[in-house]
Amino acid sequence: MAEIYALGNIGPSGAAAEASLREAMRIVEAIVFASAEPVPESLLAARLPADVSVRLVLDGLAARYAGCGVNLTRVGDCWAFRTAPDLSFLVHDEKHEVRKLSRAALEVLAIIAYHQPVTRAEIEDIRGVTTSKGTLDVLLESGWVRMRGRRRTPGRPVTYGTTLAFLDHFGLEELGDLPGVEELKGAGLLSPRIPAGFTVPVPFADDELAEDEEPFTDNDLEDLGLLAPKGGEE
Amino acid sequence: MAEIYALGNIGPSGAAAEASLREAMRIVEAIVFASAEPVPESLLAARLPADVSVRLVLDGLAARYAGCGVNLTRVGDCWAFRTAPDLSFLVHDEKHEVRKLSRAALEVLAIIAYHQPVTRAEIEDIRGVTTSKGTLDVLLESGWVRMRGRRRTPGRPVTYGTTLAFLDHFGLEELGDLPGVEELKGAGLLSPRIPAGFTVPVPFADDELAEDEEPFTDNDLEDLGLLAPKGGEE
Amino acid sequence: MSSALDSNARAAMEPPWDAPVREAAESPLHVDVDGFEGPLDLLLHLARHQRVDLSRISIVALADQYLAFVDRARLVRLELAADYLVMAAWLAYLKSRLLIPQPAKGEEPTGEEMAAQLAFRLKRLEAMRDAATRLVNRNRLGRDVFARGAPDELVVEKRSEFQASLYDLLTAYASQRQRQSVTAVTIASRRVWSLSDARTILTRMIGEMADWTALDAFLLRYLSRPEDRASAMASSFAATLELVREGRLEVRQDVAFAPIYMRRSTPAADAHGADEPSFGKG
Repeated sequence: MAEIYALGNIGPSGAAAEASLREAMRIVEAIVFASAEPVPESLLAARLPADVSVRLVLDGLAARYAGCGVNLTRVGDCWAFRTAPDLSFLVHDEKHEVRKLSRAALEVLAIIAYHQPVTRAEIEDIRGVTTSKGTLDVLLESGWVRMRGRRRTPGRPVTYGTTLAFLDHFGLEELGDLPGVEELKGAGLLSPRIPAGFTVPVPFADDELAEDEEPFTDNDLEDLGLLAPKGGEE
Repeated sequence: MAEIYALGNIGPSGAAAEASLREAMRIVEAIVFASAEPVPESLLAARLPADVSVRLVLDGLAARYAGCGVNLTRVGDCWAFRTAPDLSFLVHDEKHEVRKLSRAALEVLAIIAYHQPVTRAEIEDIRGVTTSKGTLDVLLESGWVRMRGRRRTPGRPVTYGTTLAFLDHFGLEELGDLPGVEELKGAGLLSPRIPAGFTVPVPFADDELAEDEEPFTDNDLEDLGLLAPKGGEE
Repeated sequence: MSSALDSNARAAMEPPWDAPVREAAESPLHVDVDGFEGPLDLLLHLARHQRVDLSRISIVALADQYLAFVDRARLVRLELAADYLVMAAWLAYLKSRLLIPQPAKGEEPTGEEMAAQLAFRLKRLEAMRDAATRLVNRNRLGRDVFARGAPDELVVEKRSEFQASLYDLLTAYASQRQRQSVTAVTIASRRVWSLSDARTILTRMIGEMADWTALDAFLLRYLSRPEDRASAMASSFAATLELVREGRLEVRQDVAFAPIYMRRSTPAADAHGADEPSFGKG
């Protein structure tokens, strides 16, 4: 911290004053760093010994940070650390919210993970409530859920499953790593008093289609809006 | 910023290299400073020119901040700025109260930290009691503990481990920094089985206490709360 | 030394306390296990009171103290949890192995080995207690050390637009499945020694039964009131068989009505520490 010598005329006789100034700089640095708001100069002064000039300390700190990636800047009579203007491209100006999944979306996602391949009717059967179209749309948009194919039953309902991005995001190596009943109980997530017949399925982990599934046809894809309708030129 | 010269053998001919290093330090400083969460080293490396060693830059920055009110600290393979521990009395964070863990939860956390990857059955074996419902739940919710995977044994029990947030919260660079971990390992106390060299003295067949032992008295048992203090009937 | 002998001899023959039993039934309980987290915790407290290093502890004295404690509890008709009683049975068995010279058959563990195993467990538990204390006293983020109070969002950070943790996911799943599952559950009145109790406790004790152990005789003495013995024996035996079927335990009985020996089964595949490659980082 060679810069400290530049602050004032501190001769060799002022070693104690220098140490006191250095400590004051550390204190101001930590307080301004940890504060969520710019810190009033008066508040900083109150935290320093009476014989230390807060302005001297702030000037010294500002000088030390002058050429750095972060600067100590004055905002009115307050002080804050700010990213150096020429590096502002590294940070967003305004916060861009990361979207949290709704409770319903989390439930549907979990059911798809455990019960895949699963149809929308089956999801609703498990949850006991109707699943809004929007919930599945959000999950598809998140990239964690995909349409796998169609169930070979009347109506040929679409089956849903999870994606690689799902495993990646949730830190799972494979679907088989999802905890079973015993582990859910053990971790306190399931009541130990759950009925004996309660089971949690072992997820169907195969990328291949299940026996009762069939792949989408081009027509299906068009219907689902996944493929632009073929033009008349064909 | 005299310190920058100490980083490598930068002669006068290396003025360009020096400028490049200085700029790299500013970039890393700005990015890590801007984030409240530890920033992955790989993310920093990706922002630097290919010919700049991110580790050299980080070491230089860490050295520059070493005596300051704010320090650059390593958390696993991530980096973060944190206030200097000795200044804790000055900075208060009313918003984020540190959650108090129960004694049992803390013990389970320590077992997970030192024995990971560890299954619930192994935790219970070490503590000699069933892990109460909610203990693991609280630890998972705190974000300090995670499900790691499954043990390749019958039943494929889920294994638990700690997270990056755990290292960050307890100020550990890596798991090897856990207090006393080397001694415990050396003493065989982190293994599930009794180590080969572990013996207890052969007890005396006549049940006599050793020279440096003393028998329990009723007072001892009262101290332990095992016996209510005797009433006046004696 | 003679006083030590006296007190130990006394402990073996009769309760070393002379408080009248009838009064105890009316007065508040004299024995309190509320502060202890199970038998191992209690043993550790007792061991610490021997004021010696755990590896030099007198296991016999420790066992005596524990057994005296359990007897005392039974005297005042305090219902002790089953695992306290199982530990008592185990310690009584261990003591018999330590004090009665055994023919070197090689099949059964020596008393010394069993004592070392117990000392190891106590030492390991104590080590973890100390570790927890040291951990919690470190400079902690948000208490002693602080992060940037006014963070900016990094442009470079590649985040998925949606955020959820595995914990969120599992909580959502477990709670909604629970909601949907039939909730008409009648909770069976808890016996001291139900089948699931038996199973849990035996499972936890398998680690100690590295070699053939005859526990049943001791279980009988400590497990429950005489009228419950048949059911206690039956459920612990049933639990034993269940564990045998799962390959976690072996049982042996030389002739009819002879003691039943059990030990942890040690298949070659039993690889402690052989984890799947862990997923996720940090």
